[in-house]
Amino acid sequence: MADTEKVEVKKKWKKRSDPVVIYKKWCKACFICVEMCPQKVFDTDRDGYPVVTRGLDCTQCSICWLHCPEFAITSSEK
Amino acid sequence: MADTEKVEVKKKWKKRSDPVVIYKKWCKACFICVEMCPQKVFDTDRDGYPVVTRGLDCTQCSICWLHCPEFAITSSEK
Amino acid sequence: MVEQVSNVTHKYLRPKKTFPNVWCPGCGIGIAMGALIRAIDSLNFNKDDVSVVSGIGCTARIPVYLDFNTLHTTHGRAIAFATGVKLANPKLHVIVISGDGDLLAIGGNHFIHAARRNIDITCILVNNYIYGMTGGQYSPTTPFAKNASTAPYGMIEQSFDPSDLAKSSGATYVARGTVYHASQLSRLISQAISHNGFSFVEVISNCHTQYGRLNREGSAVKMIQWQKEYAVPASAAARMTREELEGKFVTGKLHEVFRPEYVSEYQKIIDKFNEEEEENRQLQES
Amino acid sequence: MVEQVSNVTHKYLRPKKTFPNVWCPGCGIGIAMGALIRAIDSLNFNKDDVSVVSGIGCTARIPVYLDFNTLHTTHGRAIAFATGVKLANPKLHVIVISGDGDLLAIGGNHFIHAARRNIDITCILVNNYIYGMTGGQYSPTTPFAKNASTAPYGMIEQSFDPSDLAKSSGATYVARGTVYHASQLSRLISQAISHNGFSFVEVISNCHTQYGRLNREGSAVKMIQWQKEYAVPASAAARMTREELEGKFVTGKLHEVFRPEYVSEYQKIIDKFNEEEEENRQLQES
Amino acid sequence: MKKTEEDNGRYEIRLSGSGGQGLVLAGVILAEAMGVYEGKNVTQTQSYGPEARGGASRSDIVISDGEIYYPKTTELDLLLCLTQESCDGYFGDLKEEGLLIVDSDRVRQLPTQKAHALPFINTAREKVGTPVVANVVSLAAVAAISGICSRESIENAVLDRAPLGTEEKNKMACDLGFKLGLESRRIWSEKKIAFDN
Amino acid sequence: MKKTEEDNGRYEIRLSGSGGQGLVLAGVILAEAMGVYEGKNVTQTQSYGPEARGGASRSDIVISDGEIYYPKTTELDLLLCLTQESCDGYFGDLKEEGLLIVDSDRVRQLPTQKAHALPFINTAREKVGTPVVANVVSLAAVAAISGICSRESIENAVLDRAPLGTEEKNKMACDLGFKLGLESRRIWSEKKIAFDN
Amino acid sequence: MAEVETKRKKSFYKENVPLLMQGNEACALGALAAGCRFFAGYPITPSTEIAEILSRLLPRVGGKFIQMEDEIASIAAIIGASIAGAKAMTSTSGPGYSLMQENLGYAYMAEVPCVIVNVMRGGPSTGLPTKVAQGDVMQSKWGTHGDYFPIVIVPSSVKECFDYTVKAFSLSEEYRIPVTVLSDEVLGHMREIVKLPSQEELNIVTVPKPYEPPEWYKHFEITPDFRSPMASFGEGYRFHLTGLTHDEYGFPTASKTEIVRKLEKLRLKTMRHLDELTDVRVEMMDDAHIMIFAYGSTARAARQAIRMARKRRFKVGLIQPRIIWPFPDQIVREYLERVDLVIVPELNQGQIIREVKRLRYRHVKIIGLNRFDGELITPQQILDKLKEERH
Amino acid sequence: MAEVETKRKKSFYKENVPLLMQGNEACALGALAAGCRFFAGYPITPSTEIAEILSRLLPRVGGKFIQMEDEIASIAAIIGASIAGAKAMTSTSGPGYSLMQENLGYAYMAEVPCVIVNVMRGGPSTGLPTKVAQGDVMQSKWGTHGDYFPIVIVPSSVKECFDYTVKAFSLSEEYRIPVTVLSDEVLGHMREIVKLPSQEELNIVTVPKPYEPPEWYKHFEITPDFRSPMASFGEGYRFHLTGLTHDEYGFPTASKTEIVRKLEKLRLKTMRHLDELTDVRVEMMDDAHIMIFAYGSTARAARQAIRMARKRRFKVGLIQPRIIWPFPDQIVREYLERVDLVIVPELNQGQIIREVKRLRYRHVKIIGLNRFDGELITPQQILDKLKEERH
Ligand SMILES: Cc1ncc(C[n+]2csc(CCOP(=O)(O)OP(=O)(O)O)c2C)c(N)n1
Ligand SMILES: Cc1ncc(C[n+]2csc(CCOP(=O)(O)OP(=O)(O)O)c2C)c(N)n1
Ligand code: SF4
Ligand code: SF4
Ligand code: SF4
Ligand code: SF4
Ligand code: SF4
Ligand code: SF4
Ligand SMILES: [Mg+2]
Ligand SMILES: [Mg+2]
Repeated sequence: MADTEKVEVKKKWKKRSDPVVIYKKWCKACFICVEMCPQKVFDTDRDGYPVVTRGLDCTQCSICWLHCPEFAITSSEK
Repeated sequence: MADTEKVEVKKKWKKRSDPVVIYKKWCKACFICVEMCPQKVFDTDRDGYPVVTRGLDCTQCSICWLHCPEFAITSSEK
Repeated sequence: MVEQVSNVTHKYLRPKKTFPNVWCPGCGIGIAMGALIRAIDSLNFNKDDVSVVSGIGCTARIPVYLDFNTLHTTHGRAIAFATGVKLANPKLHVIVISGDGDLLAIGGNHFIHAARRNIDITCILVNNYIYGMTGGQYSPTTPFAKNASTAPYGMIEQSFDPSDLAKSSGATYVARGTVYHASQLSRLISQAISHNGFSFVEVISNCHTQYGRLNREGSAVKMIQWQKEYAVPASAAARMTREELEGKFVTGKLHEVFRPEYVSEYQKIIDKFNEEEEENRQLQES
Repeated sequence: MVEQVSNVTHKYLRPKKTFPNVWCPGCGIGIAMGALIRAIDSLNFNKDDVSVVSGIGCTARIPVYLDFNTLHTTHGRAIAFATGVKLANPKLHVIVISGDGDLLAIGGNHFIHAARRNIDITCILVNNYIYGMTGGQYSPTTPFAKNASTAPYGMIEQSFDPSDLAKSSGATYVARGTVYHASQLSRLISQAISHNGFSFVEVISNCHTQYGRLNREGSAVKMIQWQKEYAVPASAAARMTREELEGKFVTGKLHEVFRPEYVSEYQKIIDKFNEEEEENRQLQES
Repeated sequence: MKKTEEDNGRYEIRLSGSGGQGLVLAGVILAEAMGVYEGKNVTQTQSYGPEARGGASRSDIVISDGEIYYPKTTELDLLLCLTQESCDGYFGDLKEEGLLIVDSDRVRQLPTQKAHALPFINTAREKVGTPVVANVVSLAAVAAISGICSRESIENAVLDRAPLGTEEKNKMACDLGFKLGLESRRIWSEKKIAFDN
Repeated sequence: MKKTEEDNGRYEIRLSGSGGQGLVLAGVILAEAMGVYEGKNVTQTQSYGPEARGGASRSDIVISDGEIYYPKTTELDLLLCLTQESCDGYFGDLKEEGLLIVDSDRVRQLPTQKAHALPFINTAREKVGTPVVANVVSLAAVAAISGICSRESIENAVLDRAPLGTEEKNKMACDLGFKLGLESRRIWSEKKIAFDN
Repeated sequence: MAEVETKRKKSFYKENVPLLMQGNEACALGALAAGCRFFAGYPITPSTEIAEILSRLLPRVGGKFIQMEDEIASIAAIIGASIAGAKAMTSTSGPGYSLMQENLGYAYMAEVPCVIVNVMRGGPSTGLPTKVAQGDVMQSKWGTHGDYFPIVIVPSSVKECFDYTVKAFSLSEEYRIPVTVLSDEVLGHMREIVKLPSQEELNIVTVPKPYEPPEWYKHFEITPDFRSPMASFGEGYRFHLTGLTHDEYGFPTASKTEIVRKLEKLRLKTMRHLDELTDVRVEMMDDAHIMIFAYGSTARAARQAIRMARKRRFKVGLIQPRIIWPFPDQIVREYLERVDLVIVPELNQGQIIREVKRLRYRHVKIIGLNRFDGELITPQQILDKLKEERH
Repeated sequence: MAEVETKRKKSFYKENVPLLMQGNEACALGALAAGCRFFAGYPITPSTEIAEILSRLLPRVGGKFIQMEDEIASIAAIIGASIAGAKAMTSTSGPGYSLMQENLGYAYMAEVPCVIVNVMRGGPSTGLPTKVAQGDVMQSKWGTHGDYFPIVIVPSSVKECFDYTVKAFSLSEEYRIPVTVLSDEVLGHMREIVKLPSQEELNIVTVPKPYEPPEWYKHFEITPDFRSPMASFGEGYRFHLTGLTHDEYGFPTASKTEIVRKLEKLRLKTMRHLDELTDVRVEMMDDAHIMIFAYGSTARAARQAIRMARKRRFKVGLIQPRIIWPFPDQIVREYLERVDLVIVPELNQGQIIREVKRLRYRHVKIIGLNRFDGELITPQQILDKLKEERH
């Protein structure tokens, strides 16, 4: 478990800001990221746009940004 | 050998005229009939057109008229 | 199988058109036309129920000689015209006859789409590996390295296998014959016409005037006789290795399957509405 | 294989063009475009050496966003334009990107002929089974019995298997991917680009706005997730029966062979003349 | 509806908002109400094309007793706006004495005081239970305020186009819209008197 | 070669016969002889199309010192016929005082007595050993009889187009043709004197 | 659901009640009313609705719809269908119309009746797919190679879309010629109130069948009035059709007289019937010194403009051809004698104005008013132009 | 054999010696001389020799020849090649030219230089494949949809086939526009003596490359004289091309001003340079009361005819445009002021005569002399017509 812990720590240290950033101006609220994220990192905001709410769970698996049809997601870590 | 003989006789009897007739007006002297006839029934006349010279050898195999591109050959027996 | 053919063909030639025909002496197109006539004759169709459609090229001159409903269209478009003919009058047996340039070069799209649609049209390709009518330019079937008037240094494009293309486009009957094997050819064509769906027959033929001349392949007779050497019957081919088949072509029926045919499927929709109408009428009457 | 992608794509977007793009929210075309960008990036090409060519359709709008030599042509003709681009400047990596209507309906002929010619062009088909841009008419890939705005009673035509068609037309590299399998997709595209000869990649994508709506297939997300269920990797497919594969599609590299490539073959002719010229010059000098 | 010889009593309406608010359909319904049920001549046009995908949406109706020569709008007699954007964009096309009708929740900055600002979307959501019928609510209000079209005609036209099972909701939306419209008209005519004074 | 201002010394020739007799090539050679070696302006035209396949064949040459305006023949100054058919068909296009030259073995029925009938094909077959060069024989004769072109020019033009290995035969054909032509010209000019008397 | 279907089925052609419909819908219904039983097409904005509607309705009347692989195939298919006896139509827009040109030429040559609706959009090339234009007017006369003498119709309202599609079929049959209907994006998508005529009110012409036996039948007979009966495939006549220049039987010919007779027939069959082929709406021209010559949607603006102008005491009238080809030389020439100013508003950079100028024998000022940004010319613009000329 | 090859290679372009060649050959050599390095085509009578010759010669100069699957692909390929930096050409005849219309429109819109040789034959449709005609003259102006302002050249001799193919390339580059050369069956197959000019005598124009850095480069810049430099693919400019109406960078636009600027540019770039685009041969017009207006092979007959007529004391002259589009309005208008009879001989049923009529302001008799049986109009026919009018 030590290894995992290390990762966790590192993660927390890095994750001062959101692990992925959504550029709302380009986003069209299609929910692909919301529904495809294996870690359920996103929720929907009042206007119906995705918003990162569980950033700590993000594994940087890249699924969301590989599938965003609008290039509206960038990773702040990669 | 009797059978063969009978056929021969019948042939001769029928072959008073040429077994196949070439309509020279349509013929273009391509020699397909001349060269494809298995019985070598045709020769070439002065003008270069096919002419039946060994009519008795014709077996009515149909090769010549099936392959004449001009529909210039008809069988007088079929 | 000796047929009563010699007079048969004449029964189908147009009375008003005079022979000899336009083709060069010894051109295989005439032989293919004979095979087509005999195929139709063997099916006992009424002449009025047959329509023969072509595009432009030496081969495409066939219809004018035939005493059917004949349509000589624009280069490459025969199948598209034929599609309209067939749909507007489904009782017609619609046969398209085309050269390799006409059918596969400019007309390639209509070919693959009619095959895909599986519309009940029979398409006959007289493949002489060249554009005959315009004087020997290469076609989509000209073999690699062969000469043509527009390939003076040898053909550098690959060529189609038309039968294979037909099959993967969706044709439900595919066969290949040669003008050398003239009786087999009529049999294949009549099978194709009888097939319900898009059927395709490739006919290997000679253009000694252009292809033969440019490639020193000799006279018409020589070119036709060569077909015998290179042809492998489908039955024999099944037992041969790839290497053995190299450079040969397989003849006979190559493919036959059954899939929903376009015109019949369309008729079903019309029938459905007719039935509904009928039901409504009856409902109102009762 | 997690890639450094998020910023990579932005490097290739046209600075002067404003986003968001023209596509409906959730359209897979954007995902395919991302995969294309990453594939090109992985090959370390100079942007000036890449040309992306398209016809007309939703998919065909891709090039305008890309910072390459981009060419948005007429409906169906992208490959024919691309052939000229490639021949006139062989150092360009020429990529054609097209919809199923654009590439296979009106553009079908250019597709099969470029494949036959084996010219070194990479052709990517974004197959959403419908004409997206014009509002949901059926395309040559719309499956039998499905609805479209011009097939209100269900599709009665058979559909193409585009990859199979590519192969029998002569394409020397053929692969299929989906927008769901986005990383695999970039890998397949970069393989295709690296292949010397005509290469083809079919990308299964969603048009929920038209196809999805008319066939009640749900939202973009749902349609994309369905791709996972129907996709069978080529390796697995090899071990499956026909019945098991029914209704599924095989993904991955489907075909690769090597045959003389058109541009290189042409160059050989030019080189031969250059050598001759050189020899002559030397002869005269000596 | 004023009538002059020149324009055959021409009346021009624009329904505007954003894509998905059902305004094109509303325009068709209004045209049908006027043309089929009120026996007028009408033309209905709308913007097509890339702009029409997402973004702004508009539907124009020209109504006339006589033949309609020019089929598109030139100077609006009535403008309905369900978004701020459309109000900003189209207000300039409204005649000086034209009617401006807006959704009071979506259009906060009014270019003129002489506007009917009514809560169409909220009414639809809250009173009918779905924002989808906001178009019908506003349509009915447009009819009521302008007085160009009877309640019956609008209702008939709405019901002709309503999908099976939605008739009730649409009828409700119609009623609510008409009520909103009539009320506003009353208030405004009072206001107008005030202005006039 | 007569010259008038109007026609710039225009001279029109037709070589005719049947397909396969090499007359189109002969026409090209004659045009080249006149244009390249004699420095004249020339146009050469021929019939294309279905008629050209098999059947009749013809090649027309217009020669002029000045610019050639109309490029096709209108009234022939010289007509060569290697078949009866072509003679029958084209004789009408020949000017009254034009030259008719025919193959004496193929054209049996002459439309006029004023014709040069010479055995081109037989000469080629018998003296050169191949009928293929009959076109060159007749071409040379045409040059000799008409006097429009020097022997040297014809010979050069023929050799330019002769396939490798056939030079000798072609030269021979040229010689024979010229000889035939000169001889006939001599005889004919005698005849002509006779006619004139 | 079945009930709904039935209800809809009954309702697709309602006579004599006001209906709100788009121009494209009116074209589709006009075709059906005229007896069109075959449609082959390829989708293209802004014409697609015509295809979509006919894909729904044709099977209900026993007709056939097919979406072809492209526009070339589409026109080929309708020609084929027409030859086999069906009244046939296709619809398209500029790019598709350009692709159809080769086979359109075939239909002129082989004298095959059929109707092409071109719903015009901004060009050239892909241009402005969703915007209105009148840029294909000259193309509709000169688009294919060689000489031919087309009939082209330009409706200006939804009702005219209906009426003139019907008329297109009738002319097409009567003259055995393809007829183009030039609609445009505004007409195609605009909705207006239309009352559809009853079957009796429709004036449907169908080319008669031959009465003579097949042996005597000449498919391309040159009759004194250049119109002749027509057999279809499958009816026992077994004629031959070709795009090569042909004799009266349809066989290719090399005879100069036959060639000339055939090609002249193509001209004379329309040009000898200019009376019947003139369909011009003349408004307020009696005392006019100024003529507006306008067609299609532009005529709508012009009709409003002349009223606005008359109010301002301009003596102005309108000539609006509904058949634009053959061009109404006679009428235009007549009025050119009487006016001193002609304004030709067009949604292009100046096409039909050339035809008006061609007919001028004396000094008349002929000026264009051209708009090509994808919007209609407004009545005000016409009025302004007029004022500018008559300041 | 190798030796022969080499000999031949050296000999394909011989300067300043008399050579006998066909018009088609002259077009091919003209193209090579002009720097054409790409040809894509599809065989069609009577143009095929151009393709055949270039298939042999292009690789010898490092150029590329490709036979495409059809004419649509052919013109697409030459447009692509031109965009990638090669001077490019195709050749065809009527049916192929009709098929090319859609993509020809693309080239006008995207302002891509390229040359199309149309060797005219009898139309419409398949018509008379081996016979001469001038039936595509109007099509060459109006064949594709939308507004565009083409440059079209009509040579009248083998030498002009050479010279004007060279000129076609130069104009094409200068104006960034496709240029059509309308040859015909007679010109294409006829042989005449030609002396080819030396490289220095040739006036080859190549569109300049941009000097500004890529960031500033506008591929469709609207310069004061509407001509602008042009970068090619692969040169670092990475521009975008589309058939949609676009802004100066090449991006699709919906802005009305940008649309208008673009479409007007297409007009102005040719119409503002009418001086440079007028190429008319005027003969014996100084004192003429009668004008023959003739082009292409027909002009050859006319030149003989005016000489014949002058002998008979007719005051007749010839106007022969070598650039037919844009039409030489200015010159024709001038002479229309001076003559009282115009004869327009054409191998069609009356096409260009309409343009001459368009320029008439006063009573001048303008009559056509039309032949369309596949043969040339003869000088005698023109003379007869003239006599008939002036009995
Ligand atoms: C649109 C068009 N392009 C080109 C041609 C010229 N053309 C006529 S036939 C032909 C090719 C013929 O080749 P193929 O189809 O193989 O027929 P074949 O003569 O060999 O039987 C061509 C290119 C044409 N008539 N129309
Ligand atoms: C010649 C021509 N015909 C038709 C059209 C209209 N059109 C534009 S896109 C399109 C089909 C698009 O379908 P697809 O290629 O599958 O692309 P998608 O929009 O689905 O990505 C059509 C028919 C056109 N632009 N040009
Ligand atoms: S996938 Fe992209 S466009 Fe879709 S909701 Fe997420 S961020 Fe927005
Ligand atoms: S990178 Fe993976 S885990 Fe992180 S937000 Fe995106 S999809 Fe979710
Ligand atoms: S095959 Fe026919 S055309 Fe040929 S030589 Fe024999 S008869 Fe004559
Ligand atoms: S039928 Fe047979 S045997 Fe008799 S002539 Fe013909 S080919 Fe020879
Ligand atoms: S050119 Fe070839 S294909 Fe045409 S008729 Fe002659 S031999 Fe046959
Ligand atoms: S219409 Fe379909 S393909 Fe086009 S952008 Fe929308 S979802 Fe994508
Ligand atoms: Mg062939
Ligand atoms: Mg699609």
